[in-house]
Amino acid sequence: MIAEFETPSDLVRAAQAAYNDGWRRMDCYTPYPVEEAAEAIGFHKDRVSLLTLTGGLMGLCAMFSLETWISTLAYPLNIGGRPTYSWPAFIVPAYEWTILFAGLSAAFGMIALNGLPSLYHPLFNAPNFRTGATDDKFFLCLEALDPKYDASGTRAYLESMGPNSVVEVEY
Amino acid sequence: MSSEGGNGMMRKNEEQKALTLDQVRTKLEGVKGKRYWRSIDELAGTPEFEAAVAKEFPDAAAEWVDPVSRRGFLKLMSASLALAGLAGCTKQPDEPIYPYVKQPEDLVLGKANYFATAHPFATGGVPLLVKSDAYRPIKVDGNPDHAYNLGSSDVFTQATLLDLYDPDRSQHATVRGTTTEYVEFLEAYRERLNAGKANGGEGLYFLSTSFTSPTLQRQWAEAQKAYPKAKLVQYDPALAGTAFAAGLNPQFSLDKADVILALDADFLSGAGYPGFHKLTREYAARRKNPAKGMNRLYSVESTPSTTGLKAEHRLGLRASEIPAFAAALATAVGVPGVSAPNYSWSAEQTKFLSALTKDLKANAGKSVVIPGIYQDPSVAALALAINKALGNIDATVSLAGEASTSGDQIAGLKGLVADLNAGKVDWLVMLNSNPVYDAPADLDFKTALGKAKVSVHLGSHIDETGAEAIWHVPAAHYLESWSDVRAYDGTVSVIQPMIEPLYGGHTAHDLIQAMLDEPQTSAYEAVRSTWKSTISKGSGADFELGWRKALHAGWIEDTKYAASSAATAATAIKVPTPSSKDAFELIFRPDPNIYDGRYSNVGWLQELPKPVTNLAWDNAALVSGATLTKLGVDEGDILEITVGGRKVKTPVLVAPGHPDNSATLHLGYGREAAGRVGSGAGFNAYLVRTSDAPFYTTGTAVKVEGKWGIAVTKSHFQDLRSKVEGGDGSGTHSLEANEAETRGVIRSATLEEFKANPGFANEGEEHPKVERDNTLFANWEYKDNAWGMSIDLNSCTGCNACIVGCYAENNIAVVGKQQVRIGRNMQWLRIDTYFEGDLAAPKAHFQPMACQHCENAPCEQVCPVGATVHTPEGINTMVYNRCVGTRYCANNCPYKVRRFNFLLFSDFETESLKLMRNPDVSVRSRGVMEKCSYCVQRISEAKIEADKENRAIRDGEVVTACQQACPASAITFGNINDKTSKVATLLADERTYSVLADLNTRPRTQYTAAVLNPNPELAEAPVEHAPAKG
Amino acid sequence: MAQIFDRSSNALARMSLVLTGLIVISLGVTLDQLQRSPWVTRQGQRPDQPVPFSHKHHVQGLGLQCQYCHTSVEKSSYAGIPPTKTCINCHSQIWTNANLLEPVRKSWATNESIVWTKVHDLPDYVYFNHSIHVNKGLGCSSCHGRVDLMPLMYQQNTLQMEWCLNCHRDPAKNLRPVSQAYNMAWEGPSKEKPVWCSVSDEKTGKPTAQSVDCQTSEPGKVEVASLSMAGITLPTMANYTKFTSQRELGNYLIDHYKIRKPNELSSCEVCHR
Amino acid sequence: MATKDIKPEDPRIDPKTGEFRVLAPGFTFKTVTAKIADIVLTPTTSLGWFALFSVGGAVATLVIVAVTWLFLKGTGIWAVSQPVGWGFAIINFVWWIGIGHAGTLISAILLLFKQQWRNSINRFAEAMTIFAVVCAGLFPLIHVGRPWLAYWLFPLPNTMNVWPQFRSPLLWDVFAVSTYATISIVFWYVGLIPDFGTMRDRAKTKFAAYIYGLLSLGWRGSVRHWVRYETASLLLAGLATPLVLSVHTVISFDFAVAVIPGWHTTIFPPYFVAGAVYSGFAMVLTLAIPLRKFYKLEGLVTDRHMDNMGKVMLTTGLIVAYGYGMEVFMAWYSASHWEFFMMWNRMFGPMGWSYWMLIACNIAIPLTTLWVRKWRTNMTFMFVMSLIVNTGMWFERFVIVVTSLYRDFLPSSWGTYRATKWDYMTYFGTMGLFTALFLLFVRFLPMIPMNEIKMMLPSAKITAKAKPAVGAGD
Repeated sequence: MIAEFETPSDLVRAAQAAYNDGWRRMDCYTPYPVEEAAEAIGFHKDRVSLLTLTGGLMGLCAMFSLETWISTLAYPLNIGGRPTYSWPAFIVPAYEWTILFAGLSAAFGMIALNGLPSLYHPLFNAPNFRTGATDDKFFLCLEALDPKYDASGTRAYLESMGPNSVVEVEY
Repeated sequence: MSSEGGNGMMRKNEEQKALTLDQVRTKLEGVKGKRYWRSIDELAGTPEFEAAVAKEFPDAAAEWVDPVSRRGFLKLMSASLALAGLAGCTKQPDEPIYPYVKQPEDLVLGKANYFATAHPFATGGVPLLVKSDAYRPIKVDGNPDHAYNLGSSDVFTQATLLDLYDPDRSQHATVRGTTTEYVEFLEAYRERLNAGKANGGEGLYFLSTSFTSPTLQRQWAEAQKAYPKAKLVQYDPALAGTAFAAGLNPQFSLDKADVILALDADFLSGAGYPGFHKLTREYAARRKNPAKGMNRLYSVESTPSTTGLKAEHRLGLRASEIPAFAAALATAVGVPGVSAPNYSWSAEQTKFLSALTKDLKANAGKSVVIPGIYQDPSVAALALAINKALGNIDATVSLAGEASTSGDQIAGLKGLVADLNAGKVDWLVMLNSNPVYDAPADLDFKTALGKAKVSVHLGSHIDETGAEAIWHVPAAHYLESWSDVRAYDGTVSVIQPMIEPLYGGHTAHDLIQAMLDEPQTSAYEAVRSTWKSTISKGSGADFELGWRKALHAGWIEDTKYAASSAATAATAIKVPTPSSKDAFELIFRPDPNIYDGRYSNVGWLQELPKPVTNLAWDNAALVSGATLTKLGVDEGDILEITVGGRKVKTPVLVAPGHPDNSATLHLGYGREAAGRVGSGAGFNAYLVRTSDAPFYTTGTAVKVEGKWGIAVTKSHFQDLRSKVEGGDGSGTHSLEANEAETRGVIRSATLEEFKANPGFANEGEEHPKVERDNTLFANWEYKDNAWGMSIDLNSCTGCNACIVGCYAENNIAVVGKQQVRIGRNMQWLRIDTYFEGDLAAPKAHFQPMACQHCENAPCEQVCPVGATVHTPEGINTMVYNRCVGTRYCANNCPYKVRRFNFLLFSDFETESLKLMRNPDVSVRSRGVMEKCSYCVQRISEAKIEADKENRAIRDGEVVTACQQACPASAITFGNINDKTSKVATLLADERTYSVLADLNTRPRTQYTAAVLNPNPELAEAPVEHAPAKG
Repeated sequence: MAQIFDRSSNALARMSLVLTGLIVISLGVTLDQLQRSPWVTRQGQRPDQPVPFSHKHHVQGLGLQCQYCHTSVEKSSYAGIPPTKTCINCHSQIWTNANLLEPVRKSWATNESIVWTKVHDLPDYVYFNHSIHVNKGLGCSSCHGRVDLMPLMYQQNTLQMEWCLNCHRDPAKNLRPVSQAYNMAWEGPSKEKPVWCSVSDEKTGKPTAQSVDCQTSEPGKVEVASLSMAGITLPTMANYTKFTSQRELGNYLIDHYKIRKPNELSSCEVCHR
Repeated sequence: MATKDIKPEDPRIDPKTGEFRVLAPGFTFKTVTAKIADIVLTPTTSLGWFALFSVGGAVATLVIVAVTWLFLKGTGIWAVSQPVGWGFAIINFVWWIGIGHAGTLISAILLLFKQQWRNSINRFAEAMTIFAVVCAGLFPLIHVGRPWLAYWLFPLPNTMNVWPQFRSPLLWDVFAVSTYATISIVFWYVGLIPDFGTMRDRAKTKFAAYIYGLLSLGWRGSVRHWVRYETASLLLAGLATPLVLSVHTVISFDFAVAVIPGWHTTIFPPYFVAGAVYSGFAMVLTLAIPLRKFYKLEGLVTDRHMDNMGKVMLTTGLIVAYGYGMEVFMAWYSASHWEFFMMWNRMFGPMGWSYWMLIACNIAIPLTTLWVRKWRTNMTFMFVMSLIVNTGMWFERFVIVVTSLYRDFLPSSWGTYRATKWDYMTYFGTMGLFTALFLLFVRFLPMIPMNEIKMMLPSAKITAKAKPAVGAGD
């Protein structure tokens, strides 16, 4: 069951209210990030940063140990009289790989945690969703899985929040 | 699998060496591809074709015209295919093995043999020891046991190897241009000879280069008996008209000489001067340890030469002034009956003369005056007289016995031409000579030749003469045939063939022998019979034994000239008066690289930067800066030089120290039928050279339109910087030299300075001594061997022998003029020449510069794939097959000694060149960096032998190619960890310094600073010369 | 507006992402394996030869020594391919008209080489020297395998750089007494088959092989056996050391053959110039 | 900065701040979407686009011809020689990479600094980065002597048991540039995902919807997603910032680590980075000015942007100028003969002209004029200026590479450098390639991030109680 709102403010208030009324299986859909809405439905922390950190560390260790192994163990050579373990020179590639791995884990982590790709989604069945959600409309969705859900009651409940429209979506 | 496909071919050779020579020969003839290239080459040679190309691709045209890169250009498709293959990492093709059918007993495949022989050069034989790999000569070097050259050699000798394998050598006898067989010719020849028996050989003429072979002389003498009326004319363009050719051949020994005067004698720069190897060695020997005193060299010369530039005191005079100067000197030292033409000498010249006279007198008996062979005969006579007056005869000069007496060659040639024009010449047989190209212009030999009923040309190439002659017979190279020759001191060396004639060539011996009773006698038999008596006599020696001994040793005992001080009768010496001061003089000299033109088609020599000028691939009118200004031209402009109505167009180039108002023209260029390399290079100076003035004359020079793209391998600018900018403000010095001195690249002192301060070479902040412990990280330890090299700048005379030796040893590619012009020449070793002081009267420093094998090598650190690394023995080794070609190492090399294969420079097609290559060295392909390796292949060989015998490598067991060739033994190589080794002691010397020491690269190659021994009287600053633009 | 994709597409999309990853990885692995495969290295391939020469027959069957044909193996970088004469020495007597030997007779008659195809073909920029290997205690079979069991010659090992380095970095695992170099069946010492070595006067300038004496039978055993009947036991010769493992023997030979250190042996210029 | 030179009633001025507006008034969510998305979604392509594209494509073919010839013959077709082993290839490489930097700087650094104005230009700035890196990346690959072995620069297991040599700055480049390329693309794509969603939903044809749908990975704007998305892009920005600084630093190491006078100097890293940004912003202007003209985007890419970019150029230009000054000063102050001669030779040697060219284009002209605000907001002026600076920065690299090499330690081995037609073909070819790629981007992707613009609209403000939804923004 989704309700379409005109402005972000309306959405945020509606969401806040619903959350306070004990709804949990709910979500908001907006054309651009609206942090307030996220807070309103009680979504705060995400694990992307953690993933990134681990990724970065992996990159660092991987490259630095590779370099050390190659120049001291795999084929130690006298390069212009330099020591085989020339750590200052090894810093640069290690540094680059730290960033590479971190960056990739950030991006793919985000995508994975968001459960993307999900090319098909029930919401797209809603007649007004795709015209608005990525353009200029703001949606609040109360899901049928929520214990408080019942078709007529929920509709009435949403109506009460002054949306442009309320639509029930086939799951 | 790799782009060293080139060396794929190398490898194949290692098996193909097992090919019988017949097979090799058929290969050489048969190869379709080869014919194809030849024809393309011929086509591409024609002007129409070049014009067409020029229209098509304006800037590629140069490439087409340039013979070497033309080859590369044509190979494009094959190259690209190869590339595709490589990119796809396709597998190597199956390689065939050709084992012998019957393998010679003494042959161990993969191990080289060494044979003694000699190089019969016009100015005397050079005893050789030739390295032969499965009976293919692959390296020519001096005979280390021979007293004359002790293993040293020179550019010509080294290059004869490529001359042997020159793909453009004529491969068939021809008659009127159509291919025929040698026997055909022999038939006709015999017929003529038999016919001639009756009239004593009337109308039978021979024209040859000087007979250096005693056997040939004997054969001719006998032939003359059979055919009294047959005529022999000997003509060597570079020697005709010299006192040397006339038979005057005094022997100088410089080891006892404290004062040396060179009267236009360039005895330090190459085999062009008789006795070069010995003279240079003895000269250098007296300069190796200044503490023990050293000799002093004065030079009076008409064109700047390494001799003059090495000299403590040099006086540049126009060629015609030198006889007068010599006469003045003679009178000054008190030679009786010399009438010096009165001439107004400048203050500087007078000063020089008086100081010189004093010094010579002071060192009577310990001095020597060496006359230039390209001077008026009077100079030689005067020099002899002066030496006699100084009591140098038998001390530093000995008058040798029978020297090569080919009489007055020019008169002979004139006579021949007269007879030709008079129609007296029935048969003219030309032996190894090319008169159509190199005869004096006034004789117009070409037309005269047409008047001979039958003309025969025996030559290695179908050259200008070969094309004109009716018969052409391919000549055998000296490495292909039996003969003999006298060295400078008269010692006879037997010339033995290293390989069967590649193209079935024949020698003068065969043609002369054909006139005798047993015409079939081979050169081998002829040589044996010549020396039978000599070898057999004495302690009843068995001939066969003695003969084998002679072949093995490389010379025949007791054949030295008997020193006969039977002095020449003191005939009144006629001294020509100098030409008027404002007359423009032209000096003709054989080229330092290709001599009289006989080596035009040898790529190594064409690409070799000439001493002093560093000019490659061309000759030029060499003038002084002042003359350049006077003529109103710039370097590279074109002059039209006129001598008595004959004209030639020449590029201009400044030779620092050249006398004003005169120009030097080197002979040997402007060949039309030299081959793919030599044809079309430079201009032909013979066109303005006449029989009456073979070595200098007067003429005029005017600027004409256009530019002549000359390839000079080293930049030379005048230092026009003010003092503030870091210059010296004089405006007359060389920018490079001034920089080189400020940067401590070149360090030198006078004997006094040295005595006062022996450590002069390692002082001041620009010249720090290497502080081994002054380092951020631990020094790398070199435990077993640590290879190092010491180069004595006091000994090096810049004669270039080392460079050509390096070419041969390391399979270095020839890149062609266009590439040299944009700085892509591939020599691993170069001789840096810095002109110190006023460019009008400079002193020069010659610095051989190759990879320095720095212990802290900047190149290695920046190679992303580790293609250049240090070995445990401290060699900076270059792994060609690992190189991807980023060129970062070359950029980061402070010495700029790395060479990159920008294009496919190595020739992977030409069959004959494959036979020449050193099988122990990869032939580098396109896109690979290369550089001096300290001849690592020789080190590895020595190591393996030593390890097999379970011993350390002995000092002197490893000799680098450059060291081997050097006549001055300026280069020493060895293990610096072995404190007793020669190199270690030299590197410990106080005078030893490393170039760019302040970069802390720690070179393994270090230099011994030069010490000069000037005459105090002349020491102070020389007279100012008119500033000139350079 | 309707759906663009149907329900299945989600699963498909994720699957394809995973698959791409897998494909990339497996591609890498395949390539890595390919470069070591016989297809590249030519291991085990038997090229067509003018004469189907059997080393098995000549070595195992007739007991010919390796050097009988490969004459220069101890002297030169190049082991040497026998000239036709070597074949004719015997085959002028036996099998004088076997069809198989026609090429040999032809070569002998026409003085044209028999053109063999190279089996062990190193890249052209590699400079390998047989003599030093043979002289320092590396046996033929270590590189060429059991040639005496090869009816037709083929390449046993990869001959790739990593293979060379494998030994140059640790020669001990392949060294054997020089006297055993041509022993195709040599397996190295073991508990069952120990090896006894002794060093005689080691002075430089003398081939190392001569200063080390190794044997596979216990020195002096004979006497000991014969005398022990009389109840007397003699100590075995003191200066002989007994080796029961390749490692021990290898290290011992490294010392006495003066084998260079691994860093020297794996230095580039050793093989590339 | 004072605004007195512009009348306050000027519509471009935001009365509150007295600054130029970041966005022109009168935009709503809908109009933003329409404005940007429709540029792409219009079925008809303008003739101008085709004209330009075909020109770009034509020029790009030069690269193909030149590189084919190069692979057939070898690097010898270029002017590289002894002693100048590096030429156009490396010069262009550094130049292109430098240009790329502005993109990342705008999208990453300015994001971290919460510079909202960057939102309108970051998308195509990033696109510019990627295409610049593509052009740059071409050069190191083709400039090696044996390109078919270039893969040896990567640490791949092989049968030779040999590995890359990690002390070489060239190898550092490999990692720096490859990382830079990857991260830029990822960052760029992540930024595009929501807009792909929008495009999908506005697409007029099924096919377009399908493609954009795939690319959007089914984005539906859930606020949960948005939160993660925000974190991710913030992190990426945070990573891209040190990355972009490191990349040109590493590239400057190619020179700084070498011993050659004129290369061997510690000032290179900062001066290279500054130079990179300098040229980068110049290139952004070169692109932005025509774009906003053709596509009437003055409302979204306002004079504020021009003004700010002008300021950034001024700043970085001054840093670069300081760098040049420092080089000269050190040449004198270090009392090192090498440095002194190198500087003298750079200025008055045979190739001095190139040095004065760079001084003129990078310092004399821009740093005197960019102070004037009126000129900073004059499009023709800025466009010309951007071209001048790009030329100047190219010459900077020319001076560094060539004039340091052609006369180094040993006077005997001095040489010179004269570019061949193949050098020029390759260089201009990459420009064509760049243009072509960029035009494709403009045609098929939203060149301005809609979601980020929407965030900036006044109507995006969350207010306590409901407000009648009227045209926001004025």
